[in-house]
Amino acid sequence: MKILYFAWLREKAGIGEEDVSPPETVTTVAELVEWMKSRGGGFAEAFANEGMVRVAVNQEHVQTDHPVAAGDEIAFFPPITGG
Amino acid sequence: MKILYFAWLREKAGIGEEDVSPPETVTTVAELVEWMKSRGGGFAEAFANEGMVRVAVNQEHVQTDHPVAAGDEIAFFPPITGG
Amino acid sequence: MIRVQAEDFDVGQELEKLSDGNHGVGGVCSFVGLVRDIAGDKTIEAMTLEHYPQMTEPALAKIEAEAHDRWPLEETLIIHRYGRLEPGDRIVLVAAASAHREAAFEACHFLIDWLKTQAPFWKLEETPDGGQWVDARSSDGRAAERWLTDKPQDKPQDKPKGKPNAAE
Amino acid sequence: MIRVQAEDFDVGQELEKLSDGNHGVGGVCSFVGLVRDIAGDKTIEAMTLEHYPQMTEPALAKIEAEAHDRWPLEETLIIHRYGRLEPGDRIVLVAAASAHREAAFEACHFLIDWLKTQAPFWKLEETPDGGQWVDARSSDGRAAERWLTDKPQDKPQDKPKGKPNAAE
Repeated sequence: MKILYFAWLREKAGIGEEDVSPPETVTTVAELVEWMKSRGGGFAEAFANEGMVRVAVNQEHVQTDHPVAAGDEIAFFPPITGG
Repeated sequence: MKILYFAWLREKAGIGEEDVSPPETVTTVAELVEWMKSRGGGFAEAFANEGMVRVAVNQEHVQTDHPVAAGDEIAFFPPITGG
Repeated sequence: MIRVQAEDFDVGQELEKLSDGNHGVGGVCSFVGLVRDIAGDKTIEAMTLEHYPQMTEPALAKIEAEAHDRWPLEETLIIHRYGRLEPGDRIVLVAAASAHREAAFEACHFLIDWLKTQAPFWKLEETPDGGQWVDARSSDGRAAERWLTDKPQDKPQDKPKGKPNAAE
Repeated sequence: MIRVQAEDFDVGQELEKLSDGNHGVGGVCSFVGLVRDIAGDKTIEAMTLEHYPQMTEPALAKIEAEAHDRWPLEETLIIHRYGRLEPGDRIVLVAAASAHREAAFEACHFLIDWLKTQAPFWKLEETPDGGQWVDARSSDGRAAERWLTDKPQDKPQDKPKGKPNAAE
């Protein structure tokens, strides 16, 4: 699956975009976030305060119980400050 | 005093502007309107439905108990439809 | 800023002036009123706006001052045309510039609502049946009246919660 | 109409398009958001808007469609810029054209409130202390949430009382 990071999540993760292949046990956004954190370093830092992280799966805002699967585009970002 | 008429009041009165010298007993807008009506013709018609007549004395919206005096500019018009 | 004129106006240019050189402005809300080609079930060929010249500018100035009393505004604008206008023509432009968008929206809404009942203009519509003076609408009266009781929601002492940012 | 672009836009020209050739439009309400030079007690030298390109247009289209579902609108417009902007620069333009002014005002207000929480943009402010990502404000969340419960006040079945006229 393709992961995108925006704003300070991008800065903390140290990367804007990557392709990842988490283990099969990762089936939801919440599980993906746990796995992300387990990678340590910037990723652990980016997801340290999960309350500040929003997620979109295939360009749709979703909650953390939303399923994720191979081929999805998953974006992590802070609360939006558009307009 | 100077009297101005606008919109359909002007059309009914048949005049846009006139100088009048009502008797001394006319001291309020209401009394002026009564005197206007007594002049008959288009004036009586213009003021036939007093509920539809608004008035400004010296360019300020006022109620019918507002005083009037020589030298005043008194304007009669229907409810405003600006904007 | 107030203008009463027969000529058309350039909306972009007018709005630009509201924030020009003032970097404290975070938002400009504006409303442009246009002549429609229908009114109820009648076709409108044209509309003539009559006004009371000696009173119009003082009335608009009063409406503008009232807006500044109620909201923290950087600048406001009222341009009202008179004379004969055709469908699609601009009649009026009102705008409010503020640091904060709520104040800009509320003040702009207030300006147009009060113009409808306080600015000495009268509209004569040309229909296939002849000229017809437009009746005041009770909905316009109610729209204006709500501002008599509503309190501004964005006064300085009641700013948005949370850290302000440079974009409003 | 939706546009996401780095370049500036011409407000007058853009608003003109909303009613061009459509004489059913009685009013156009618009909001322009600008970069301010202060945020709280900090001086802002510039602001960089980052966005999520693959998601931005769909998100804006969804916000626009939602406005059309809620109000009787002739046309709407959202233009949102990205990239580096300086104080006084325009960030965003939203506008709604309708036969009636209440619908235009409410829809325009809705568009900007929802943009603030639904459109995937993030602002980085350049201050004398360095770059700082702008925190979302709880007031923006509340402003957006009110539209979840508020019913439009000018749906076709609930038109203004009194005879309509050609100017709104």
